[in-house]
Amino acid sequence: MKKQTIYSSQDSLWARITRSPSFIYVLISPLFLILFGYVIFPFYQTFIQSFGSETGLNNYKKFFSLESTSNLEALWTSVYISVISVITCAIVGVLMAFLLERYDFPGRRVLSILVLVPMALPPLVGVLSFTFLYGESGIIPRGIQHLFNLEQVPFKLKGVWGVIVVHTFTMYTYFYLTASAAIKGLDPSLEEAATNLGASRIRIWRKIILPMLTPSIVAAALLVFMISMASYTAPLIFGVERTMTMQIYLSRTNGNLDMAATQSTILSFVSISFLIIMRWYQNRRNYQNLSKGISVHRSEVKSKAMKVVSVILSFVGVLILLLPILTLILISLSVDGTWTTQVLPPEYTFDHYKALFTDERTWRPIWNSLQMGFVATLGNIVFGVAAAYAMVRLNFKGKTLLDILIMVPWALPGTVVAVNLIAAFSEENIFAFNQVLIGTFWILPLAYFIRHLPLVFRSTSASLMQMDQSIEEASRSLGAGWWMTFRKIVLPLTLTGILAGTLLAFVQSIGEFVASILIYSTSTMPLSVAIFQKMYAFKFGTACAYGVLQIILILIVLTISEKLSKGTAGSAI
Amino acid sequence: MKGVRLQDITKTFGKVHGVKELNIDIQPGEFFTFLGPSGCGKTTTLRMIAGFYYPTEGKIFFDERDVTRLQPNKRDIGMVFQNYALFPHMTVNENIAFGLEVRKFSKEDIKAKVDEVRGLVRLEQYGGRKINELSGGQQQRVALARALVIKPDILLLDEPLSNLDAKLREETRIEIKRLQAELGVTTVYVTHDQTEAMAMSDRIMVMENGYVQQIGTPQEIYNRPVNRFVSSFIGESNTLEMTIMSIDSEKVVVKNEQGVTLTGLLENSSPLAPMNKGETIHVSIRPESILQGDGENTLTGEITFVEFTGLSVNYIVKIPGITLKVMIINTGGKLLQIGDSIQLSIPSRSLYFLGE
Amino acid sequence: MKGVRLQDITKTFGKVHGVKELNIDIQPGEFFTFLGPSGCGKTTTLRMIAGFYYPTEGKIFFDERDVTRLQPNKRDIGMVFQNYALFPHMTVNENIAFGLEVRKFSKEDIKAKVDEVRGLVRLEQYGGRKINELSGGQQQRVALARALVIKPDILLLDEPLSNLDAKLREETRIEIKRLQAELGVTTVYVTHDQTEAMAMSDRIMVMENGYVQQIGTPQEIYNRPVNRFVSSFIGESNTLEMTIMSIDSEKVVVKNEQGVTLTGLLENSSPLAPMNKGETIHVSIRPESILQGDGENTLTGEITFVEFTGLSVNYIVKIPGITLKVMIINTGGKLLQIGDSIQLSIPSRSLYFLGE
Amino acid sequence: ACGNDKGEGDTKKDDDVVKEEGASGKLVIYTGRDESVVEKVVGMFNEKYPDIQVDNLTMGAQQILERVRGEKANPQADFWWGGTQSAMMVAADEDLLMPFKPSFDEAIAADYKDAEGRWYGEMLLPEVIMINSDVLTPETGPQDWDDLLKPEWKDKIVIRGVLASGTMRTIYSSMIYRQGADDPEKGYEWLKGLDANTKDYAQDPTNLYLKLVRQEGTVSLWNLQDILLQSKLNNQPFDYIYPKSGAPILVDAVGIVKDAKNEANAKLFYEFLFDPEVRAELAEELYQIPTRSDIAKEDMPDWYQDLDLKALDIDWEVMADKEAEWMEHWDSNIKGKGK
Ligand SMILES: Nc1ncnc2c1ncn2[C@@H]1O[C@H](COP(=O)(O)OP(=O)(O)OP(=O)(O)O)[C@@H](O)[C@H]1O
Ligand SMILES: Nc1ncnc2c1ncn2[C@@H]1O[C@H](COP(=O)(O)OP(=O)(O)OP(=O)(O)O)[C@@H](O)[C@H]1O
Ligand SMILES: [Fe+3]
Ligand SMILES: [Mg+2]
Ligand SMILES: [Mg+2]
Repeated sequence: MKKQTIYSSQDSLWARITRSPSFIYVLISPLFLILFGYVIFPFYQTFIQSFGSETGLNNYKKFFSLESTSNLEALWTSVYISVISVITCAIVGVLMAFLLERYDFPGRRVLSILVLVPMALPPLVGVLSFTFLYGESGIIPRGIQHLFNLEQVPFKLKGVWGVIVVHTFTMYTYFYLTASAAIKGLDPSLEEAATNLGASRIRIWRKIILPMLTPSIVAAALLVFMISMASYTAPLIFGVERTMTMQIYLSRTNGNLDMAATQSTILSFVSISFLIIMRWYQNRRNYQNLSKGISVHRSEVKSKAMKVVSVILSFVGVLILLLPILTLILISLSVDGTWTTQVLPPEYTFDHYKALFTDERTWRPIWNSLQMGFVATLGNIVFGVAAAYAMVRLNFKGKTLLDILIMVPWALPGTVVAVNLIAAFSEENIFAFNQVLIGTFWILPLAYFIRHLPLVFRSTSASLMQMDQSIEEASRSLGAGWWMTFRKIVLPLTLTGILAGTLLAFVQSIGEFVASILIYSTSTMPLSVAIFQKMYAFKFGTACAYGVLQIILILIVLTISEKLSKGTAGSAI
Repeated sequence: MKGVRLQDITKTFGKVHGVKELNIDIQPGEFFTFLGPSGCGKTTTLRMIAGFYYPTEGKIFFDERDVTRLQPNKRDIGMVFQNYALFPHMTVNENIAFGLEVRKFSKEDIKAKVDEVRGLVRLEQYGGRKINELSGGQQQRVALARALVIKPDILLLDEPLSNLDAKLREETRIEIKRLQAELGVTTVYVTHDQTEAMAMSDRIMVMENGYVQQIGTPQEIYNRPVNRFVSSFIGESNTLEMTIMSIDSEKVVVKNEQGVTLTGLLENSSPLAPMNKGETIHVSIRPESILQGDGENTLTGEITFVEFTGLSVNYIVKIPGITLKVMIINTGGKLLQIGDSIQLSIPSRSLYFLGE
Repeated sequence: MKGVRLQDITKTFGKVHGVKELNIDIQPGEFFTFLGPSGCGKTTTLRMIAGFYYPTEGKIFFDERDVTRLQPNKRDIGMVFQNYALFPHMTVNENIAFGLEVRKFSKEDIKAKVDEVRGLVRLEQYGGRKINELSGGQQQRVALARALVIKPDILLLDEPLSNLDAKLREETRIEIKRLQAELGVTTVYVTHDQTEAMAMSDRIMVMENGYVQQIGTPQEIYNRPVNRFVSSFIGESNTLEMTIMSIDSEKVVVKNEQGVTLTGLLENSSPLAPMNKGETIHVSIRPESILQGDGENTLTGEITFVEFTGLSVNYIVKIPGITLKVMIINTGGKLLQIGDSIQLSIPSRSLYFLGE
Repeated sequence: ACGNDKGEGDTKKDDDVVKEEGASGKLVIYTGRDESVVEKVVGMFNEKYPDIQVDNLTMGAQQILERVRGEKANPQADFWWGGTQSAMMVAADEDLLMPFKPSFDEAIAADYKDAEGRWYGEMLLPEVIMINSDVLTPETGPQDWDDLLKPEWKDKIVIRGVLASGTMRTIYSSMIYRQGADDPEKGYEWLKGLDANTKDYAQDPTNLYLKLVRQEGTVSLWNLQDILLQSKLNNQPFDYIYPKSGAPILVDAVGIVKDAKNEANAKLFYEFLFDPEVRAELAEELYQIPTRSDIAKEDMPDWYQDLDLKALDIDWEVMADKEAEWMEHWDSNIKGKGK
C-alpha cells in the first residue's frame, strides 16, 4: 500500500545526527572530555601532590595524627555541619514545596516566588545581613532586649548553629525546587490509594510521598551536602574556624600546598563517598509512575484546618525568609556609621542608590554577570539535560564515573576549582581552541558551567526518574525519532525539573564569588566582585544597595520563569 | 456490614456533568454493580462513595451516618482503582501489607494474611517482585489483593478484573463472591462485562450519561428492561418497531410495515409500554432465544454474516421485512455459510414489549 | 502489508524468563491473536515486535528484513499499550495527531484524520479535553485512536478494549476488523477475552508460561485443542479422566472408575492422544454442548449450583461418578433450583479426546 | 623603614633609569589596595603616561597569591601591588616574583625589602590599639599591651580572627616574642590572659569595624592606617592609642610578577609609586606611612609629624620561623580556653 515515508532521504546531516539515539553520546562525550581534562586531570594532580614531593603518606599521617587534632576536628565539624544542614534544609524545603504545591490559598502565587528569594541573597552582603539580624547587636536580639528592658541580649546567633541557620536559609531552595518539581509529577492516585487504605496524612508522608520523592531529595541532599562541606563564608562569619575549607585556606596561605592538596583530596573523598551511598540508596527502588492511564489531578479533599494551617505556616515561613533581605534593604537605606547601638538605623538616606545610579560603572558588572550567567546556564541546560538523560535512560559503562565527574567541581571548594581552572587554561590547548582562556570573557562562563552543571544535571535526572518510560515508547512507536520524542515528550514532562535546575544554576552564576575573584578580568568583572569591592572599601551601604539591585534582578528572572513555566509545564502523571 | 445510601447526588466538573440526581440505596452485605457505557459516571460515583470527590449536591450515608464530607481514610473502605494506583517504590508484599500496617497488625499476622491473599490472586511466587517487573494482569491482581486483605466494611471495585483472562477472572470472581458472602462485605462493583455483572450481582444499576436508567436484579434487568437503552445495552437484542394488531389477556399479535407478524405474551411487557391495539411499540428479541428449525413464529431467511465465537455461532439473517441477529449454540455441528438459507423460530415467550 | 516472523525468540529478565523459544510466522494482512493467562508473556512478545525489548536470543523479521535491532520508530508500527501511555501534557486531539505530525501531514489533513478517527472511537465531543479529565474507557479509546490514525503497516494491540463496555467493545471490534480488512494491516492482538479472540482472529496463538501451546484457527483451537491446557483455557470445559473400553474406526467407548460410560467419535481426538484400547485418556466436554433432556449419552443428576448469566443459565450437576458444568441457553424459560433433578444428554460428536 | 626614617631630604626622581614618557602599551595590576587608592594613583600615573592602559584587578592579598600561583605558567599580571610581607615571602619562595633593583633601592631599609629585590615594602603598618571613640578617649583607653590584660577590659575586646589574618598573626607572634622567644610559655600565658578578656573574634575587617561601631566591644588591635582611614574618611567612631612600649610594624609590599608581559611598564609604575611626591600625597590623603627613608618630614602631613613610630624590637627571622608553630599552639590550646 502507499505510505508516507517517515524519513525522506534529503534529510540534512544535522537532522539525521540529532535523530539518532547515539546523539546523546555525541553530546556527552565532549562533556566527558571537558570534565576529564579540566576536572579530573587537575584533580588527579592535586591527588598526586597530596602525597607530597618525597614525603609519601606523611601528609595523610599528619592529617590523621592524634597529636594535633585540628585537621580531624575540622573534618568532623565539616561533616556534621553538612549533615545537619542537609536535614534542616530538607525539612524546610520539602515542607514549603508541599504546602505551596498542594494547597491553594490566597497569595499562593506570590509566595511561590518569594519563597525562592533567599536564593537571590548575594553571598557576601547576604551573610552579613544575618549578623545584623540575629547577631549580638542584631535587630531581633536588641529589639527584644529593649522591649523587655533586659540587661543582656537574650540570644545571639553564633557558632555552629549560626552556620546551620544560614545554610538552611540559603540552601533550602535546593530542596524546595527539586521537591516541588517532583510533587508536581507525583501520581495523585497513589495518595488516594494510601488514604483509602486508611493511612493518616503523616503515614502517607512517611511511606508514600517522601519515598516517592527520593530521587529529588537525594539530588538536593547531594547538592546541599557538598556545598556545605565546601562552605567558607558562613563558618567564617560565625566564628567556626575549624572547618575543612578553613584548613585548606590556612595551608595555602602558609604556602603548604601539599597539605592543602591532601585536605582537598580528603574533602572530595568524603563528598564522593556520600554521593556513592546516595546512589546506592536511590537505586534500590523504582520511582517511575506506573499507573495505567492518567489519573485525576489535584485531589479535592482538603480539610479546612489544613488550609488555614498551611496559610499561616507559609506566611510565617516566608516572613522569616524575607527578613534578611529586608534587613539588607534597611542597611542600604541607612547612613553609614550612624547605626550604632539603636535597634533600627536612626538616619536614612538614598545616597547609596544615588551613588550607584550616577556611576556609569555600576551597570557594567550587572550586564557582565547576566551575559556570563546566561551563556553558562545555556551550556548547563544542554549538557546537563543530555547527561541526565544518558544517566537515567541509557545503558552504558561508566555511569558512576560520569556522575562523580559531574559532581566533583561542586564538591570542591570554589578556590580549588578556580585554581585548577587557571592552571588548565592559562596555556593554549585544544580544548580552548588553542586559546589562552585566562583573561578572556570565556573563562568565567566556563567556570560557572563546570561548577553549576550538577544543578541542572541532578534536578533533571530526578524528574526523569519519575517519568513513566512507556510514554516515551508510545512516541517512538508512533514514528517519532529519538530527538522528536525528546523535544515533544521528554522535555515538556520534565520541564519543571529542568527549570528548577536552570534557575538554581543561573542564580548561582549571578552570585558566584569565590571562584570569580580568582579568574575575573577587568573587562568581565562580575557583579559579585563589584559588590566585594564596595565592601572592601567599607562602602557598606553602597555594597548593600548593590546587593539589593542583584536581588531585584534575580526576582525579575524568577517572575519571568514562573510566567513562562505556567501552562507549558506538563506533569509526568 | 454497612449499607450505603446516595441521596440526590449530583457531581459536576466545571461545566461538564459527571453524574446527575443519583438515588441509590445499597443494602448491607449486598453485591451491587454499576453497569453502563464508558464515561457514564461509574467511577465518579464510586469515588464519591470512597470520599475522593465531594458531591456538588446531595448527601451520602453509610447506614444512618452522614459521611458526605468524611475523610477517605476514616471510611474503612477497600478500593481497587481503575488505574491500579500501586505504589511503585514498594514490592508486591509491601503493597499488600500497607493497609495492614496502617491497622497496626503484628508482623506475623501481616505476613500470614499477605501470604494468604497472595495465594488467592495467584501471585504466590511474586511476593518480592517490584511492581514494574509485573505484567499488566499481575499488577491488577496486586491491586485487588491490597484491597481485599484489609477486609473492609465496604469494598469498591472499579473494573478489577478487566485485564485478566477468562479463567482467572472466573476464579477470582468466585473468590470475591465467597469473601463477600463470608464476611458480608457490602460490595460495589464496576464492570463493563455484563456476564460478570449478571453472574455476581444481587442488584445491578444501569447508568447512561450520568443518569440512572434502571436498578434491579440481574433477571429483571435482562428479561424486563424498562426501556430500549437498557434492553440494547444489556446483552444483544433485536429491537423491532411494530404495531399491535390484536391484544387479549394473554397474547399480543404485532406486525411491522413489511407485514411480518409475530405473536408474544402480554405478561412480557414493560410497564412503560402502551399496550393498546394500534399503538406502535418496540419488540425486543434476544438473539440466543431464536431457535434454528420449526416452532412458534417460524421465519425463513438468508444468512448474510457468520461469526464463530467458540461457544456459539452468530448469524445475521435477512428475512424479507426484517434483519435478525441470531445466536446458535455451537454443539460441534457444521457451520452454515453466507448465502445459505436458514429456518428460524421465535418462542412467543421470547418476545418482550418495550416503550421508547 | 508486512509479514512478521519470530525465529527462536527467547527473552529473559535477569533470572526470570519472559518467553522461550518462540517461533511464529504471521502472514501479511493476517489478524493474529495472542491468548494466554496473565503473565504468560504476551506483552513481552508484543514489545519485542515493537522494538522496545531486544530478544535475548533469536531474530525478528518483517517480511524478509531482519529488524531484530531496528529502532522502534523505524518500524512503522501502531501500538496500543496495555497501560495506554498517553501523553499527559497534550489534549485528546494532540495525542491523536502526534503520529501524523511526525509524518509531516498538513494541518488540514491532520484535522480531518483526527476528527474521523475520533468519531470512530466515539469521542466526538472530547477533542479538546485534557487526558486527566477523561474516564478510563475514554482514555483507552484515545490510545486506540492514536494507534489507528497513522494507518501503520503493523498494528499491535495490547488488550485495547479491556476497559470498554460490551456494546462499545463490539462496535470498536468491528471497526478494527473493517480497517484491518480495508487496509490489509497485519494485526497482532492481545486479549484476555476469548470470545473476542474467536470472533476476530484469523489465527490464534495460545501461550502458557512463556511457551507456545498451540497455533491455529479459532475453530481448530476451540474444537481440536492439542492438550488439556488449551482445552481448559479456551472456553469452559469438563475434563474427565477415562479409560478406552472399545474402539473401532468410527466410535470410541470410554468409561471412568465409577462406571460412567460415554460414547464418542474417533475423529474427535487430538493427534497427541494415545487412542488404543485400555489407555487412559482425557475426555473434554464443553458445558454448552450438553443438552437438557433425552438423547445420546443420557445422564441424570442433581443441581448443586445455579448461575444466571443472561444469555444462559449455568448449572453444576452432580451425577453419580462425575460432576459436570452445564450451560443451558436462556430462552426465557424457568430456572431450575439447587437440589432439582435434571436429565442431560451429550451428543457423541461433543466428546473430544485429549492426551496429557 | 617607613616613617622612622625621616628622609634626608628629597632625592632626585630618577626617571633616567627607565624609559621616556612616551611609553605605551598595557599594564595589568593585581592589587589589594582600596578602590579609591587605586583610582587615585592610577589617575596620577596616567597623567604622566597617558598612553599606558592600566588594568587593575582588586582583590585580597591571599587571592592575589592564589591567582599568581595559578597563572605561573602564563602570567596575566605584571605588577603586584599590596601584599603582606608573609605573602610576598611565600611568593618569592615559590619563584613567582621577578628580582629588580629600582632606583630608590638604597632609600629603603633592609628590613623592608627582599635581599634579591623581588619585593619592596611600600608602606609601613604599625599595629596599635584601636578604640571606639564614642566610648573611650585615647586617655581612658588601655595605654600599653599589658593593660589589655586588666580586668577592666574584660569582654570589651574584639579581635579580628587571628589565624586567617596575616596582620593578627604578626601581632600575636610579636606578643610571644616580646615575652622571650626562647621559651614561648610566657608568651602563651600572656595570650591566655588576652583571650580571657576577648569577647569575640570577628571574621573579617568589615565585621570587626561593625562590632566596634555597634559597641559589641570597644577595644581592638589593628593597624594604624586603617584606623585613620575609617575615622577620617568614613566618619567611623574610631581612634588609636600607640602602645607605650612600641608597636610591631608590618610592611606592605609590592613586586613585579615573574615573566610579566609588560615588564617595562611595570617598572615605570614601580618607580612612579615610590616617587616622593606621590608618597607625600598618599600620606596626606590616605594616611600611608612610606618605607622610603629619604622623604623630608616637612613634606609630610601633620598627622605624620605628630607620630612617634616606636617599633617593638623584633627579629623577623625568628618570628617567621616560629610563627606557624606558635599560632598552631595558640589555636589549639589557648583560643577560647581563657574563660
Ligand atoms: N521488567 C521485568 N522484569 C522482570 N520480570 C518481568 C518484567 N516484565 C515482565 N516480567 C515477567 O515476565 C512475565 C511475562 O510478562 P508479560 O508482561 O509479557 O505478561 P502478559 O502475558 O502480557 O500478561 P498480562 O496479561 O497480565 O498483561 C511475567 O511473569 C512478568 O512478571
Ligand atoms: N476531572 C474531570 N474533569 C472533567 N470531566 C471529567 C473528570 N472526571 C471525569 N470526567 C467526565 O465525567 C464523565 C464520567 O466519568 P467517569 O470516570 O465516572 O466514567 P466511567 O463511567 O467510570 O467510565 P469508564 O467505564 O470509561 O471508566 C466522563 O464523561 C468524563 O469525561
Ligand atoms: Fe580575607
Ligand atoms: Mg471508570
Ligand atoms: Mg500484558
